[in-house]
Amino acid sequence: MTHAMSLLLQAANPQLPPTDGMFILFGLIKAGAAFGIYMLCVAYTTLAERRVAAWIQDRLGPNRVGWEGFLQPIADGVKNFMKEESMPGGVNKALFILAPALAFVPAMITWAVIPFASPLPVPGVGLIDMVVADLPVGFLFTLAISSLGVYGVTIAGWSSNNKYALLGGLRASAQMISYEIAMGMSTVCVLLLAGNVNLSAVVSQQQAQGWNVLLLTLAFFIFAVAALAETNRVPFDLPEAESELIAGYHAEYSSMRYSMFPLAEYANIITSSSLIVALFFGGWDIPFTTWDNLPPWTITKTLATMGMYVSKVMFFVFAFIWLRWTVPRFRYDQLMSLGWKVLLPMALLYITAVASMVLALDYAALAREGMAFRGAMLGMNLVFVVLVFWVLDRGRIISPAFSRLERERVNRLRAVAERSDLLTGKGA
Amino acid sequence: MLVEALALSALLFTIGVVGVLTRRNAIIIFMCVELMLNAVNLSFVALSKLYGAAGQVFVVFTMAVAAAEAAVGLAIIIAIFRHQRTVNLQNINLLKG
Amino acid sequence: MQANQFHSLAYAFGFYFFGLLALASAIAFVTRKNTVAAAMWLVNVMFALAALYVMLDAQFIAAMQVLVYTGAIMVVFLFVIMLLNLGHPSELADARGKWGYLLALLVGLAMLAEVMALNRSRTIEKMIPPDLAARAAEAAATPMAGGIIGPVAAPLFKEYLLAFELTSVLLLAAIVGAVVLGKRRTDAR
Amino acid sequence: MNPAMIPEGAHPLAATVARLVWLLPLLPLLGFLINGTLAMLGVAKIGPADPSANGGHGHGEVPGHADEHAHDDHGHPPRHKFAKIVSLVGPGVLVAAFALAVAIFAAMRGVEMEHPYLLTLFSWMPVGDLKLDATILLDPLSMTMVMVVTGVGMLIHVFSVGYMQDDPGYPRYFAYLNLFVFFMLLLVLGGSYPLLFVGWEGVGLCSYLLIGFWFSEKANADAGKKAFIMNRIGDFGFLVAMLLMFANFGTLDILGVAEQAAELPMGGVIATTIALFLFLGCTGKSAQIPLYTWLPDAMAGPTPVSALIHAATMVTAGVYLVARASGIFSMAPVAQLTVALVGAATAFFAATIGLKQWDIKKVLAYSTVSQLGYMFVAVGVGAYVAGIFHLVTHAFFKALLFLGSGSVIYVLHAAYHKTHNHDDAQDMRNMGGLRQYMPITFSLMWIATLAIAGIPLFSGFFSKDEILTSVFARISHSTLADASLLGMPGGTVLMIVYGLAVASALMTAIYMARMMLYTFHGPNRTGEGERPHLKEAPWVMTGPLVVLGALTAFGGWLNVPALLGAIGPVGGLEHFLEPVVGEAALRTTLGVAPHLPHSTELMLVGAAIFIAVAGIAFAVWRLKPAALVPRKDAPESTGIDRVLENKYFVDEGYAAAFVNPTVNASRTVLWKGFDAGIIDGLFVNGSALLARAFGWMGSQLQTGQVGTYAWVLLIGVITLLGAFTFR
Repeated sequence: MTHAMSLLLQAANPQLPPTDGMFILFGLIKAGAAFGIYMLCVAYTTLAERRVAAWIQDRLGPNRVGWEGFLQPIADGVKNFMKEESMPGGVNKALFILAPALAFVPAMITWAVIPFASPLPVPGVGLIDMVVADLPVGFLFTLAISSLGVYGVTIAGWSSNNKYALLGGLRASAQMISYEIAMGMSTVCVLLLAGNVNLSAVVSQQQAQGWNVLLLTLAFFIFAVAALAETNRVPFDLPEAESELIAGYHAEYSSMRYSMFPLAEYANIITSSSLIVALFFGGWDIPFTTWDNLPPWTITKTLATMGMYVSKVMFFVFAFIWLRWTVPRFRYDQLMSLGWKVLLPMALLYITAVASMVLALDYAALAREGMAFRGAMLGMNLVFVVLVFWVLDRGRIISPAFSRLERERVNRLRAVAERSDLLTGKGA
Repeated sequence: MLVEALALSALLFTIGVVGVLTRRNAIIIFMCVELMLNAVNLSFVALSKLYGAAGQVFVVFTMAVAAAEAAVGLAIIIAIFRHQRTVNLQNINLLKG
Repeated sequence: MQANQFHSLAYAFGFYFFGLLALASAIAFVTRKNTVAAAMWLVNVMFALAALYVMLDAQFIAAMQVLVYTGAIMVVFLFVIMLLNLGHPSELADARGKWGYLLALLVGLAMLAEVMALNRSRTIEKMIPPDLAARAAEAAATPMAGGIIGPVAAPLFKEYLLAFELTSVLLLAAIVGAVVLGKRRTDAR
Repeated sequence: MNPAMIPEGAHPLAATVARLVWLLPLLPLLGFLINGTLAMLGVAKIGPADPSANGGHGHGEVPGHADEHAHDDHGHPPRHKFAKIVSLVGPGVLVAAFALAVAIFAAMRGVEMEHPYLLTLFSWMPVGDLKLDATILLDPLSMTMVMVVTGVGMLIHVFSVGYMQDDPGYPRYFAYLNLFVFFMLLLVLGGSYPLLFVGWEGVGLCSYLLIGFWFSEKANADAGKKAFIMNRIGDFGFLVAMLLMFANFGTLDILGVAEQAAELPMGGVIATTIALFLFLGCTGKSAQIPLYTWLPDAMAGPTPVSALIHAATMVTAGVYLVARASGIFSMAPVAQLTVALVGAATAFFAATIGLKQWDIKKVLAYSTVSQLGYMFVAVGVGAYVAGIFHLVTHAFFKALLFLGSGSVIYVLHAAYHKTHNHDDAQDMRNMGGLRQYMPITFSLMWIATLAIAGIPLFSGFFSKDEILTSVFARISHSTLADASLLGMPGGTVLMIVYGLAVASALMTAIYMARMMLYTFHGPNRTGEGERPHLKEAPWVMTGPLVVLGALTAFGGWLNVPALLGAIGPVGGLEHFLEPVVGEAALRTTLGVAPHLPHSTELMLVGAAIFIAVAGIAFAVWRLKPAALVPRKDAPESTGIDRVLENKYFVDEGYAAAFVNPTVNASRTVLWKGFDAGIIDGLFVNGSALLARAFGWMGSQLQTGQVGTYAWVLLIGVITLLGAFTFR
């Protein structure tokens, strides 16, 4: 016992790592807390979605249950639990029940390796990393686990014994495989700069070098599009397209089993946003300051960085919702060609360019943190961004000739419309 | 731990072999082959504790080969299915001498 | 060192747990009639193996195992199974007869015995290099450049660079082959 | 020099620009890729548009040549559509490579070069015990070669821009030339014998491609094939040498082999065998007896190619190899004596043939063979620095001579082309009196002639004199003198070598003076119609000539002998190369620097000067350019003249001794008897019958059931595994 005491005393310095026992204890505490907060966030994202959708569509949305509808998720949960569960005939029972869990769990596990604040010094215990599990291969872990999300959807589609569900499942698996590759490739650039697959290392690299979104805008762009596609949301919601497949892979589900799928979707949104923040927006880094990155660690710093982190993630969650209620759905072949013919080649070319650049700069013995290195990367990034947007734009905005043509076309249409009184509303 | 890992590897490999011998569904047989590859990977990783990271490097190669094999093999199975409407190997004997 | 004891206990528990899980899942995999169910059991085997890799200090390989095998290869398998809709009763009854099973079991046992005997006759102690402890200590003492995947990446891109490059050619060939095979012949003449 | 390996990063050169040395071969490779792509993109009609094409071998009318003239009457034919890019890329990469080489050279001068700089690029062949890396070996020796290859190569590339400008295969030409430089740099920079061999074979390939550049004519294609096949015979020797090295030393790294060779017994069987087989490789590549006949035929290629490949660089690869493998050669005095004797015999033999050749390029070709013999004499007697020194100076003056002759041929051809005359533009009997038309070429070629003849203060004098002195010094006090070759004491052999070398020096002076006299002096024999068209070649061709002329005149200052210490720093090259070949050279001379009494040395130098002057004087006295008649009016020669003009009938001898018997035996015994009877009858049809029978049996086993196959396979595996387990 005295031995254990001495171990405890030895680690009493809050700026040092805790002992093994404390490490495990706090790991459990972190896991529990993170799980609870995560579930809460998922629940409230559903509310956010509905309120934001209402706001975009100029209506009110659910605001009756509790203050401004804040108890709505709970009411929904209760409702879902109370509903009758149906089991269609001819389903493969085991897989049918397994599928919702398979969809939900990966999104949640992924979140475990994302650091969300600067280390917290706990008096008498030691320095606690503000990440549930600081895996040495954290980044590969996120990639690996997120690649499993497809199972839930596919199995759900297959086990339902329903043609539409099967089609939805097939679409989902094809789509997720396609975009996963582009997603993985886009992050290779981040790893090239970080030189490590530990997400904490990626965050600290960005603290030293500047946010990756500035140096690797194109990678961020590809990653964001692919992440959007991975969540199966508009404009990539082909697997559940209501107008074509009724509800796709979850057509046969009801009550709580059904609501696992939307929950998984929101969980995915949060996880994707967190990943975007961790990989491209400096994680918990507070921009334009350095005091938050340096020891000694204090509780204030932890709280401030966590606040920063949460606000960043919230912004991206909002962006996901915003996109859903703004953009129309792709056609399936368009979706496939975007993944395979645009994003993937772009990502590959970008890797080549970034790798060559990093190699050249390293060869020139420039320090990674130095201004010259960052300036060169930034310059290349600017060139690429301009190039890509010029190509994507196909001259509609930037090239004056084309935009003039476009304007003429619009004017002509407008003239036609005026003649038939469609716009003025005077006609029939 | 090493001995157990190697034993497990041997067991998994044997299960894969038995699967190949007893099943007739081409896809299942194919998956059995994947299981055998996995078993070999396990011994590579286990022995890499003794002989350094080269074993892990070989696992990476195995995975690449497995991926290539899966792509080509499944394409072949799809082609066969299109032709014969079955993947039961008992009904596929075009190679009969 | 209580903590270490606790660690090793947890380690041993995890090792046996996942090992037995892999074994059980593998047996379930070969005996399932339903193709999708079999595939899911195989996924389970691969997961358990990934966990074992972590126990064996091969975190990178574990991540790759999940990423490549579970996340890509098995998904493609599942995809093909669903595409061909192999739930038909005639496809389900694919196993051989009783004698076939027995014989296969015999062959499997013989093979297992041989492999085990091979393991034992060239005992593992003999395979352990004499300076293992020194090597391990040295490896632990030197800081790993590039995190945990540095030690795997170094031989991959130095010693086995040629093989690595050739693998990319292999993958390219596989892709081309798959596309050619999978393509429906439109101009059948 | 104990080639102790020091880690890559620890070498002083690692911190300098020298770590970019991998760029050196890469640049020409890049040029090759670009030019090759352009050549493929713009495939043009291939035909003999080169000045020397109609004369190189055929000596006469070229069938269909008149058609070539028809479309481009008097005007310039249209240049290749990519000519501009190619003219930029082809020489451009060489300029860049040369600039890099100069920078590396400067860096090397700034550091202590006690150890060679090894740069491992990647693991090449990790096969069992053989672990080969792609390693670049940068030391003074390879640096010297790199300077020669890139420097002279650059000048010749520039010259080619003018010389080949109207050729339809312009991009293809530069692609080959760049590829050649790539392989040559690989050869000199390769850190292991196999890598060196890659370069060795690569330059052979490029030589073949360039000799047969105008392959639409059979003679040219045949000349290419001849070069290729003769080189293969030599390469066989090289391969055997490498296998022996691996068998005995277990390594193929140049440094590793040198280290292990030093442990061998002096004059032992292993070292001697390896050295002799290596030398067999050298005789092929460097055109020594008995494998020399391809080099004169190689003149069928474009003249700049002759200058670059068949005079300045590739053919000297053998000399480089002997110097590179000096660690082995110095352990095998018998092999060294062989090398020296073969070199001397080649020098003498080729010089005699050179006396009576009429084709200007053939004269230079035999002169090259002869000078290569000189170099082998030098490296054979263990005077590696002298050999390399002569290699360098020879690269200067022989490139100058070839390019000068090229510009003469170019001008003559242009004149004949204008008047639709089909006379031979390479025959000296059609030249004469070109002095007044081409004054720059004329003066520069005289400089080169004086240099090769050994007139004091020109570069050739220094190097040739050093070779002769070294041979003389080793007659009395060296491992060579103690050894014996075919029962003859080494001292006697060296005396013979010395005698042959001196005799060929005399003949060198004579035939070079003869060539100059017939080409530039006396009345002009080109023809009335053509005479107004004779004029100096364009600047892009004369420019490189001027640079080479300067190098030829002052190249001797690279390594001034102690005797003439008054005119400059003594032994620059010697000090530079000392870390590489110093130890091996000392081993041959029994551990002391070779030293001759001052008077003896003075006497030798005096004799050399006398020989050179006497040779030229003899030529001027005896030969009367005015008495020559144009080729078409010349009578058949007789007697010894005829023998020399036909190169001792060696080619015919080879044909009678080797080629024809082989062909005849193949036709009667091998084809009709063996092939048709036994192979076709018994083996082919019989085995087909057998195979069919077995196939029928086997097909009965093929159930087509994959499951069955798996069973059979598994049972096989279990059996094998069982045998392995319970053995």
